[in-house]
Amino acid sequence: KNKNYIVLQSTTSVQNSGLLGHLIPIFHKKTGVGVRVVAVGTGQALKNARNGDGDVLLVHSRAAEKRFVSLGFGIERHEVMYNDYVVIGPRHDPANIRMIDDIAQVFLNISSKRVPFVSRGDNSGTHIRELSLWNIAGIAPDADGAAWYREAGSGMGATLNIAVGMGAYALTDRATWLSFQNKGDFEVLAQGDTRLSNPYSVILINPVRHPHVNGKGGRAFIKWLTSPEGQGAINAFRLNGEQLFYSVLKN
Amino acid sequence: MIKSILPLRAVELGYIANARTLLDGISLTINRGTFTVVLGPNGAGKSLLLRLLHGMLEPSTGTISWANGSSADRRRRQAMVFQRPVHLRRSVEANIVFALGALGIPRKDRSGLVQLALERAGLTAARRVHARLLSVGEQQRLSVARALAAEPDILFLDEPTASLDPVSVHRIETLLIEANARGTAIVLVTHDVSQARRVGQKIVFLHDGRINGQGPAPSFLDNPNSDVARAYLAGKIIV
Amino acid sequence: MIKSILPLRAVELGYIANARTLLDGISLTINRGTFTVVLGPNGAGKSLLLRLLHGMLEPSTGTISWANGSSADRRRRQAMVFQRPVHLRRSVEANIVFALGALGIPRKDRSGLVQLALERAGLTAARRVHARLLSVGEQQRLSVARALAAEPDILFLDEPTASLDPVSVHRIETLLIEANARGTAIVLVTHDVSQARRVGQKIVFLHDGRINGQGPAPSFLDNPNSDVARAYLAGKIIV
Amino acid sequence: MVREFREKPYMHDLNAAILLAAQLIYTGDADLLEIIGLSIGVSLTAVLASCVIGMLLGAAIAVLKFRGRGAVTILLNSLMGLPPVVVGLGVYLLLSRAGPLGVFGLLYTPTAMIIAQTILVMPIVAALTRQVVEDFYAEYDEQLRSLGVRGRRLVTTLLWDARYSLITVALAGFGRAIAEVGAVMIVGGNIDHLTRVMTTAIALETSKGNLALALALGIILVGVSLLVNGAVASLGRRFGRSRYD
Amino acid sequence: MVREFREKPYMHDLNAAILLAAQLIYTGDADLLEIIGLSIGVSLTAVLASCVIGMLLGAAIAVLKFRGRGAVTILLNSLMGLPPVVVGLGVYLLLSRAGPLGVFGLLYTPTAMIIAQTILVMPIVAALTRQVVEDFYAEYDEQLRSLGVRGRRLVTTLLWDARYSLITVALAGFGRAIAEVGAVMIVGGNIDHLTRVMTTAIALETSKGNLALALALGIILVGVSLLVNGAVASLGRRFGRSRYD
Ligand SMILES: Nc1ncnc2c1ncn2[C@@H]1O[C@H](COP(=O)(O)OP(=O)(O)OP(=O)(O)O)[C@@H](O)[C@H]1O
Ligand SMILES: Nc1ncnc2c1ncn2[C@@H]1O[C@H](COP(=O)(O)OP(=O)(O)OP(=O)(O)O)[C@@H](O)[C@H]1O
Ligand SMILES: [Mg+2]
Ligand SMILES: [Mg+2]
Repeated sequence: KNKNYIVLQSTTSVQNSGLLGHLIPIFHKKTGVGVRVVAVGTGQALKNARNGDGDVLLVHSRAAEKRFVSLGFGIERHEVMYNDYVVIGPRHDPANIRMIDDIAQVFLNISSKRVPFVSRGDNSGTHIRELSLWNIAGIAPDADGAAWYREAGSGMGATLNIAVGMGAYALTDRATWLSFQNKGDFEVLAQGDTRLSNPYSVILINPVRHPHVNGKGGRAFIKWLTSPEGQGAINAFRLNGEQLFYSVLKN
Repeated sequence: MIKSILPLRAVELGYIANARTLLDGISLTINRGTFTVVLGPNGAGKSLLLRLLHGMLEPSTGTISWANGSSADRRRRQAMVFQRPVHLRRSVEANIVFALGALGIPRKDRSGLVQLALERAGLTAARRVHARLLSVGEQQRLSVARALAAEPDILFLDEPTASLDPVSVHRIETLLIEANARGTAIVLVTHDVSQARRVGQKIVFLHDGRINGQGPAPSFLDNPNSDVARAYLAGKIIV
Repeated sequence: MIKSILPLRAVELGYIANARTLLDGISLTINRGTFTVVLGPNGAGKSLLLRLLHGMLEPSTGTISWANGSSADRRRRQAMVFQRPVHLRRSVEANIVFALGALGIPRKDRSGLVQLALERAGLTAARRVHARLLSVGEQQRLSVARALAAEPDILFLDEPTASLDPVSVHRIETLLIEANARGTAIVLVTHDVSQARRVGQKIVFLHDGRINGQGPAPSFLDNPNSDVARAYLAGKIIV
Repeated sequence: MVREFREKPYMHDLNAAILLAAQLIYTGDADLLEIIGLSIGVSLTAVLASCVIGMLLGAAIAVLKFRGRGAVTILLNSLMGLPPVVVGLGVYLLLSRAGPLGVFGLLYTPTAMIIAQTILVMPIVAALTRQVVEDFYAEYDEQLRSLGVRGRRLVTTLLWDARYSLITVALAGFGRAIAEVGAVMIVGGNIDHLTRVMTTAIALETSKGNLALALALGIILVGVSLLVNGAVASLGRRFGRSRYD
Repeated sequence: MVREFREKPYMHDLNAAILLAAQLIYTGDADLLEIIGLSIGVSLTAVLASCVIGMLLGAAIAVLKFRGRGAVTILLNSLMGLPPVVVGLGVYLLLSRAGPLGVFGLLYTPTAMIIAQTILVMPIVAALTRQVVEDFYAEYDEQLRSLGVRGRRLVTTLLWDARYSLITVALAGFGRAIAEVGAVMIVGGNIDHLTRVMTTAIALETSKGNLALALALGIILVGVSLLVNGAVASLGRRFGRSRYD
């Protein structure tokens, strides 16, 4: 079958930040292969991919990705880029976390002051990372059914809307935050800890398992994305003058 | 108590619908305490005329004017029995109570009037029956009793005895004559010429949307002043 | 052409609704070509009886049986004119066409039958008028013409001339007598005793849900074999 | 509830969902019961409010003659197509701290969800009521005008006589309310133990890729609708409806 | 469309949204037009399919006497509360490559969206049609039975006579289809230039925090509904409806 396009199951941050809107036309111009983006949560993307609904995955949840590949659903997993997580909150910073470099200390401050914190609570890559950060800080935030810790059960954007609406702290990837419009008086208050790194990978959905998968187009996409040209394009993407994603290729 | 809203004066009424002239050049005066019978073949426009006079429809041409009363008074002091009775989906009794309430009768006076209306309609035993379960004739009697209940200045009736048994016909006629004697003006549409003779003071003969002869009851019926009316009364009109 | 579905035999019919016995112990036979008139005061159960015979309602007790025909034949070979005519929201003509179609009349035969029905109803000029815009009397004539159109074996009529002018009454009576002469059995409910006298062969007098006297037309009317019927015919029944 | 089923082995078909639904009901999961309770509570309250406002409004439009009646009818019919997300956003802007009603602190509370659903459902109830009452009014029109019945009395009389038909209208409103997710998600926030209802829970499980669990919750939600509808039907039968009604 | 308005300064109130809506319409943004076109196309097709199936079904239930009629009515009324996300999931499972209809490759196409919306809207049309037709049938019942009108002819006759009232039913269905996002999001995937419709675009902008743009799109969507409703109303008036209808 000669489809001249691929369906990309991607996480929302790369779509909402505009990165894919930047990359896809370049790729399309070069190869003639179209890219149809289905942007959903990482969990749903992996599920859809397992069912064979798509050709390529672009997600950020290392453990889940590895499991996906080891079960034979995907092949050719490549880490292509990374950005980082940040903690955002109201400007007046009731938990006093501004400029603290140690993320464990940040989370400790928030919990000890019992300042509202909104968790995505949706088992997404970001949620899993947040839980591991609480763990590092030695805190079980939802243990006492505390009212300051709220599970929003929503995507990143919706969770940010809620955090802004409630005047609460939240953990988010930087790309989504920078492209997010409803910031109110919120800003990035904590960042920079190495434990906040957020790597993204591409995976080709296994054409052996799902014969209809456009392996040719998918491979072309992966190849281009990991090539110096694709990596350069990732680095070149700017939003309001800021770089959101960093290539894995050291240049 | 305000003065009677009568006389009612209709001048050169016309009604046009779907490009058909259904009524044309109808002039008519209804005075207090009169009894007018409207005769005419099916489709002559009798029901339309009653609707216009009662204010259910706006005439296309001509005017209708009442002597006294605010528009609310006029509404309250007239009543009409439609050719096809319509009752609310409630009991017989509740229908009468509702009508009295709508006419602004004080709550304390209602129960007496309800009793009276039920007796007049011969429906005292059926007071708790759902109005829509009544037989057609019973529904018609309920309509008449409901209309009479508030003692209006003028009462329009569109073939009120069409589906009634002879005894009921007689009772309704008696009720109408009594009400008339108490001062209620009555405008009655009927196909029953002998009924017209029994109750009517004045006959208006309608044909093809026009008044085609009128006059005092016995003399007009014996000797109509129009050819069409004469043919109709002789049972010979071509419909 | 199959044999007539008649005679129709009703045995000990009873009808109970809302714990009220509305019909009780009614036995009746309708033979080919007969003309039965049902008389009785308002609320006696005349319309209910017609509904039971026509198969619109299931009797609570007793049985109704036809001599011949499948159930489809029986439906097609009888017709009823209801006390309140119901027409589809279409033109007069379309209503008749629809009825003929429903009765399974072949397409080629329809237009002739439609012409005839329109003429009988005196509605040829009004053929394109929306049926619901007709006057009540015109609607009633349309119902009768529609019911006659397919020349049924038996025709039930529930006060078909109640709202008709005298000429129309005469025409409908003539049509019924003609149809009867061609073999259609007729069961007619009416409040018009002189009509019963003009057209009826057999009178059935209904009172309070029971047959309270019956007999051949002229003799029963002159000398009814029940007290209630005698009082009714003398205009004295208490409703 | 969430955690319990997260580790289930991979399953994605309808059978699995049905099994899961049965299992959830059987174990009588407390979280689930809480969520169901909130769903019903919020939606029933919103439908009640919608019926009070919408039926009066719809009936009024059906019977009152006023200039622009046609335009109002078209508007009302169009508002049946109000997107939940848009209603959610509008209410969010009103209730957010920066908004005019921010001082009441209603955002992310069940009250906010009720407000949003009422705005969503009211036009549906009103538009359908207008049609039903108009159909009834065609029969009553002249008789009621002849009796001088006008204004409020006219509206309430017709609503009462059309009550059996209006049950279906109310149920349509309930269906809309109980099934929508866009509005309650935005103004409620899908906060666990506070504003999480069935539909937002379903959306959450879907985004996690727990399709079977999401479907199971969906099946339970339809079951809840069935119960509510069955209750309404049996109440309706209780107060008897003859064929003449 | 997205890029153009991203750079706007922060604004979140209704005024900004209205301004933005006006601006979008004025500039006649090609992307926006494409999205609007797809929204209308998908929803109208789904409503058409729903009406054909739903009205026949609803009328049949209204007039046919069969065992379990009450239960079917309750079921139908309940299905008015089918959550879009659940319908989306169900259709997804059917159309997914792993599902029974996977071979047709319909997932993430407008066809899939039409299928999902039809499943969602059909019960609404059927349930409301049942009520409307039942109310009409009360009047016609004996006359039509007397004429021997049964089965298919009975159903179509009543549908035709109730046609003006059924317009509102169809519009309720349209409102449901054009406004829903859960089902089309899952089976359409909100793919730019392929399956992005108004509601999924609104959801996307909301998740980006572009509340003003989301609201602006919402306003435009309501405007589109108004146009469709206005067109239907003027068609209805064209083919005249007298007070006796
Ligand atoms: N809106 C309308 N458009 C067209 N024709 C109409 C309309 N309303 C009534 N008609 C026609 O006007 C004529 C008169 O109707 P009306 O009901 O007044 O007759 P009527 O004298 O009361 O007859 P009947 O004795 O049968 O009751 C009828 O032929 C009817 O078809
Ligand atoms: N479903 C029902 N429940 C209770 N009472 C009923 C029901 N149907 C009819 N009735 C009653 O049965 C009686 C007979 O009704 P029917 O319509 O047969 O009378 P009728 O003889 O045709 O009278 P009319 O001459 O007025 O037409 C009436 O008193 C009516 O109220
Ligand atoms: Mg008349
Ligand atoms: Mg009768």
